[in-house]
Amino acid sequence: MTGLLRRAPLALPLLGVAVALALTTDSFLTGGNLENVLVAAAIVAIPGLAMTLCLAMGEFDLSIGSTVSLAGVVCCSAIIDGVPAPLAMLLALAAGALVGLANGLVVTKLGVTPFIATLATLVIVRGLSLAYTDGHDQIVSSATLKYLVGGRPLGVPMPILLAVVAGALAWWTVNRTRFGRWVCAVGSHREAARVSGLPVDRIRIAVYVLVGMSGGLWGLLISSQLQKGNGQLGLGFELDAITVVVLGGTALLGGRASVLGTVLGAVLIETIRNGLNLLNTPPAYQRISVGLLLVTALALLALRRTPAPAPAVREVTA
Amino acid sequence: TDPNAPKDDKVVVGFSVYDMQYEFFQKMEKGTREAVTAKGWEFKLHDEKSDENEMVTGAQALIDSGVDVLIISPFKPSALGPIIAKAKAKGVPVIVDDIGGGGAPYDAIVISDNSGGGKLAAEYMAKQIAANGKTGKNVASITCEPSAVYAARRNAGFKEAIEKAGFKVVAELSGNSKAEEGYKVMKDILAKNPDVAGVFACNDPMGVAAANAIKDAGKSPVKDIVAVGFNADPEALTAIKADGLAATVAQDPTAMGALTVKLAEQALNKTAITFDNAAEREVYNPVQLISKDNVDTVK
Amino acid sequence: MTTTDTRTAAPEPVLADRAERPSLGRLWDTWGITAILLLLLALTPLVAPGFLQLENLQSVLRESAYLGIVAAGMTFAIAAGAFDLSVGGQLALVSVVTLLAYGAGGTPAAVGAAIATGLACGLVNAGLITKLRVPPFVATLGTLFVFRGVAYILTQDGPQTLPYDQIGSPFVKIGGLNVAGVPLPFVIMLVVYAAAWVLLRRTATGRRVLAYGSSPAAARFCGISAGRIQLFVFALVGLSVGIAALTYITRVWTADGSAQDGFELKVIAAVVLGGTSLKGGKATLIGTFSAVLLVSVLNDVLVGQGVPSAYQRIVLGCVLIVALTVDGLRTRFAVPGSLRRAVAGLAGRSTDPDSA
Amino acid sequence: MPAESPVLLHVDRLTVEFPGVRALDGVHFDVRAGEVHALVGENGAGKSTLLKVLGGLHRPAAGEIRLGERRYRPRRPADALHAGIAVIYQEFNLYPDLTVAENVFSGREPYHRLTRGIDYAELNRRTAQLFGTLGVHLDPARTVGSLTVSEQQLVEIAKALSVDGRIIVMDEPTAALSADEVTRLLDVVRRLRAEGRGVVYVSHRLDEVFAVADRVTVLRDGRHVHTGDLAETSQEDLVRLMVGRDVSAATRRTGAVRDDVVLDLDQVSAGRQLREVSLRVRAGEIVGIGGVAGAGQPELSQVVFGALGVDTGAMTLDGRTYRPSTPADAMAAGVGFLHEDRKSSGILPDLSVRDNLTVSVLHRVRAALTRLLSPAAQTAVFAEHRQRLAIRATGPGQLIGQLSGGNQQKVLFGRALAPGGRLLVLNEPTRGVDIGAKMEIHQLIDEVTAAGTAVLMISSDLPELLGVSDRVYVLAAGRIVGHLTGDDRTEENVIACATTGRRVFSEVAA
Ligand SMILES: Nc1ncnc2c1ncn2[C@@H]1O[C@H](COP(=O)(O)OP(=O)(O)OP(=O)(O)O)[C@@H](O)[C@H]1O
Ligand SMILES: Nc1ncnc2c1ncn2[C@@H]1O[C@H](COP(=O)(O)OP(=O)(O)OP(=O)(O)O)[C@@H](O)[C@H]1O
Ligand SMILES: O[C@@H]1[C@@H](O)[C@H](O)OC[C@H]1O
Ligand SMILES: [Mg+2]
Ligand SMILES: [Mg+2]
Repeated sequence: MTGLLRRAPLALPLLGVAVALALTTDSFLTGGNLENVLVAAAIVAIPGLAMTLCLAMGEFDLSIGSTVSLAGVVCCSAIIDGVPAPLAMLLALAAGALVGLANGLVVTKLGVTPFIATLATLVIVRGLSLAYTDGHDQIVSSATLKYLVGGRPLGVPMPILLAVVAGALAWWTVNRTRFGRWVCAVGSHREAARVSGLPVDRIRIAVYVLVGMSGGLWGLLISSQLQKGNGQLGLGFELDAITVVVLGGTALLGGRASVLGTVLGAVLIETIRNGLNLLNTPPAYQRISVGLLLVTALALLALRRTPAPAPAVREVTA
Repeated sequence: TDPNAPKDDKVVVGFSVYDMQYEFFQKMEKGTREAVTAKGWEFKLHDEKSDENEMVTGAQALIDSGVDVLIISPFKPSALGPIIAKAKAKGVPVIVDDIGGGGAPYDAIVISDNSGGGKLAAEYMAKQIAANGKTGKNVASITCEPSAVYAARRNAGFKEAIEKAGFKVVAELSGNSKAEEGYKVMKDILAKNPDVAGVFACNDPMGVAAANAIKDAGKSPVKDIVAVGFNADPEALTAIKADGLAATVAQDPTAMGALTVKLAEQALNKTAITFDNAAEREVYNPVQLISKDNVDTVK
Repeated sequence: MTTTDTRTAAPEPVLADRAERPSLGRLWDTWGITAILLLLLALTPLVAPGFLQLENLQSVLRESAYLGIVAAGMTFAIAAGAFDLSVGGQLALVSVVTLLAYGAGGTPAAVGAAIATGLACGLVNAGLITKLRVPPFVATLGTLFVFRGVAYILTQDGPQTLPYDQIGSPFVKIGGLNVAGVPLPFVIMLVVYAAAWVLLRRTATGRRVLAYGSSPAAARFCGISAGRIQLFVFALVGLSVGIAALTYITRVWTADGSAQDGFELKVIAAVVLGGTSLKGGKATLIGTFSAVLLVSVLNDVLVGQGVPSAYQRIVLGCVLIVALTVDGLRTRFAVPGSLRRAVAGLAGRSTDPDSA
Repeated sequence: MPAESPVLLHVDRLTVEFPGVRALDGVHFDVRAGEVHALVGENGAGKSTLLKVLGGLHRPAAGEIRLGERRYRPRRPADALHAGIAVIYQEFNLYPDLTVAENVFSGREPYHRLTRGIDYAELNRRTAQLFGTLGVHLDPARTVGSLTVSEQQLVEIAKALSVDGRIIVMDEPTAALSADEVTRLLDVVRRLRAEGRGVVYVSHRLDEVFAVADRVTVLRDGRHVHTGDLAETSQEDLVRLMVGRDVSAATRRTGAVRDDVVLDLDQVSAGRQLREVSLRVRAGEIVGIGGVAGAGQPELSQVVFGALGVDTGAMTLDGRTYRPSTPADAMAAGVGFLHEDRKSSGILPDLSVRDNLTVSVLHRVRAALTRLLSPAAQTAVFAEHRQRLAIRATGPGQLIGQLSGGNQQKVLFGRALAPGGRLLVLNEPTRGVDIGAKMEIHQLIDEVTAAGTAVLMISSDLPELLGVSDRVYVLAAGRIVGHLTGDDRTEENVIACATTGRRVFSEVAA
């Protein structure tokens, strides 16, 4: 238990919130509601896991919200145009990967700082979705697409299954593969990684492609729920994805990645949101509660952290 | 008219639109533009892009560019003040389209009867619940972002009428006008109140999303939980036809656009306008309840 | 076997001052975006004849001010290696409180409330960062929600609005007046930039901010206190939001919790586009200033030419990338000789010894 | 070294240019199998630049490199690794957030045959084995960010050895090492030579060069001035070739020490690193602190500078209670400080030389009336320091990051002098500094003591420690285990105290 708490300090606030909700509401602990929370958490955890790699690399991708919209538009308009649904879904993932590739190339080959590069693609990609649809909903009715959120293989809702697989893969990648270690190496000290002969550009591009694809999957999940795609979906999602990662404790300066933290961060955020709704909290108070809980949880984490000795070498990349 | 006549003679209408990303406003723009060009007048468009700063800057720029009359569908009605102040200084009449007037001295406002629309939704919901043979007395409401005054009116109209019909609004939560949030909020409502008999959403993206959540929970948004939206967006009409939504309240943005042009002409000619609500200088555009019974009559 | 070179040159006179010629790269750091702005301004009249009309120019300058003023404050935060994600929430909250104060006590109360609320927001951030040791990114992400939340609570019954009958009030003049043809908000912005420039370049505090941003560890041993720097920059951002809110609210007359959604990204983008490094230690206020105007002018031209908003986005995004590509390529080719080689390669010549 | 053994590396007419600087100008140089070839020269002579070209970090403007018979044109660091060239750079290239083992084998992590994941057991085993050959114990699983500078240097060395290259290039590898670590490193270098590899060895410590190298090449101002067998070269010749004039060795003139005690530590303890330390420094006196790495030297200096809190015990400065809680307090009391880690805790890389010099005394370069900084006053400070310290910079506005390591050190020395009053705390004042500059810094230390300043100097360079200090304290495990004055100040005594636990306390005369 103490080991878990050390590696996943977020477990404590999560437990606190859950106990509080169990005591103050009679519906929080029902099976249906817990499934709600976990499905919602799974949906944001999936892109959160890719974003974890990006933050561990010391960079971040602001364009993911627009990718959500683009993926939905690509998938749904393809289905409308008669493309078989599975293929349409692959096309959406490819579109996400393409956005990631564009980000990666602009960041590495043109040397544009990631903040601006991905902010620019945020604007451009949403512009593309809007221009392509001319602001119209792309409405579908696809059982295949629906299976992504509605399917229950082995009795487990698909999003949860996907998130578990993604989480396991992410954990393995970060802790047991060269690629994962190299991502952390680049985040810890990019110049050192270059001097050590790591293929820094390719690592960075790969991470952006992963984030792009996860954005594509996120878009598919949203479009699966709503059975439509349009240029307005996914607005502001970039902050949601980054928030769960940061809440999970992956250092913003890069170099370290907490996969478990990200998953718990997603569960915590969604538990809070669900709880506020169960308590019928007026919208004005919802925001302030989320903000206060965020700050409190992180202040607690920061206070618990013993100050690390000043690293002898540290490069902040942004 | 003489094509060689000096340009000055031609009436120029400036139209500032809320956001051309939305079909609702695309239709409103179409109705306005067509009515303007039909009169042989010139049409100038500005897109506020859902931003109050852009709204003020752009509308003032239209006035600066010498329009004879300004029609505006304001992103933030409460930011109309500085625009109307400038218009007054230059003697340009202002007709507001939809959303709200924010208390500024515009010449007239064309507005859907939002409160009446909420009432229509409530009456339909009560009737349909009974027709479904349900006895539950609990309903829910999903609201737009807290700052949307027009949407608050819809909710207030709905609430008053549904309570009068003997129901109780057990959950009133915001989906911030967004489909994604409307879906999640509906899931939370279902978890807490599995027995709700109906749900009203302040716009169609949230309404259809809530209906999807109901379907994903294995229930019908027509027979089990009566889901009603607002707007008659194409997605709502499609859903109604497929039993994926019970009803919506239709506004007619194209007609509203045409109506604003008519009022603009009256204002230019200084002829008196007949108001539905003289105190607020409101001219109502009727709303209509659309369900499976009449969905085919909507174009 | 010993070889000693005979062609050893006379030892370089160590103390002679080699002519200090600022390198092209460093000139670009400070002036690059200004050059792009001037280029745009030179081309604009060709594509958009209406642009040069006095009223249009006034409008561009007037509407740039609030973003520009906050960007000046943000330049300090970024120079110190941090950034403030909460400015959108701050702007909403300050604007709401300012309107409430105006209702209660008129212009002086409103001006006082704006400054005080802005500073208070900055101090809340500073407190979280220095006292509770929450990293700035996280702390300001949290307060972004909190400030907007408080603004929402204060506007639950509808947005705070300046009543129309206040049209003659001196308060409204802040946003509406022209001073010798120049909009007052822009005059305020100019004054803010002048003061910010002096603060950054000519005061001990400004130098310490840059020192801290360049290397927090080394700055510590120069007697610079991290807490004081963070307190200073976050308070300064708050103050800048306070001033900016005055020019903002007197132009749009209304505010609620949703005011200027996404403001933080626009502000940070302007600062970075201007040439201030997110790594800290390097800052250019001239760059920030030009970047703010660049984005405004571009927006004005696109809007004025009736470009649909979807395409406006695409153009704006591409311009962001292109503007920073020049800078990015410069850093990329900072490897000695590589830029020359690249240029020579383009010209079909070769100075590469390897390919000889 | 067999003269007929094959040439592994041949550098010809190599020229490298930076904006405004020609760092290398037609340099030639070669390395044979089974040879240790030393590369020496003053700060800024171009040594590191040459090595960076070999490592694929810089591309030359002209010239040619051959490996054996093959042309060698590295475009990126990976090319150097593939060609069998391993480089230890002067500046560390480590990932602070990763473990020692992950750093050492970065890019070459072993995979487990069954799980297809990184085999951490194997990784750590190989790393421990490498450290074994270096004769040090370092936990492979420790995070590099938590290591001391000397431990980080050892990681860099292990990293280069792990490559198993034919040519090993070392840029000032001993600058941060303690005496016994240096001894072990030199043994490793000899072993590499015996294995038939070529070693390029850069150092400012000529005793090491003479101890380990076969041939030497001297660079001056980016040009080649000499290549020859070390057996045929005397130390004086070498120094003359490097600096172009004669330089005398470090000796402390005596007589400047006054009676008044400036700094007095009484039973000071701080954390686990410093225990019941008592010492005194008088006006005009240079007190040296010796010991193996990790004995508490940086902690002692930081306690005096207010960067580390005192748990128990008391300090006085000029007889008054002295409890600085921040470096600013210490500076206000007239205490100057030089950090041992130039790169991460010394320079402000984005700031100019002028700003780096004045940043801790900004109140002195302000106009009296407006309190605004005066660029003229700052430039005057720069001019004065450049004159005094012979700093090679193109001008006051040059970024400090662009100076050679030694010149950066001189700027930081100048900064430490700035508070300019009572006490100067110097950590490794001449680390990475060339012999000429070293003498100049020693002279400067002398000069400031003549004016009555007290100096507390920490140095792992024994000749410096003994040659410059009036008295020497030796630290071991946070305690003072030796106090050497007069003729007791010998290398043997220092090493004995520091490593064997023998305690030597001289009779204090005054
Ligand atoms: N960020 C900081 N870190 C450390 N010391 C500081 C910092 N800011 C100010 N000081 C020190 O605090 C003392 C008094 O503050 P004061 O306001 O007079 O600063 P200052 O040096 O005059 O700089 P400025 O006039 O630019 O604010 C001075 O000794 C100054 O060096
Ligand atoms: N990236 C760079 N940009 C500009 N000038 C540089 C750069 N790197 C090195 N120089 C300059 O090139 C010259 C040679 O520097 P180099 O680091 O090779 O010297 P060095 O012989 O290694 O000195 P030291 O003994 O101090 O380490 C110096 O004048 C230095 O200022
Ligand atoms: O009903 C309309 C709403 O759906 C749209 O989004 O904003 C304007 C409203 O009138
Ligand atoms: Mg001061
Ligand atoms: Mg060097």
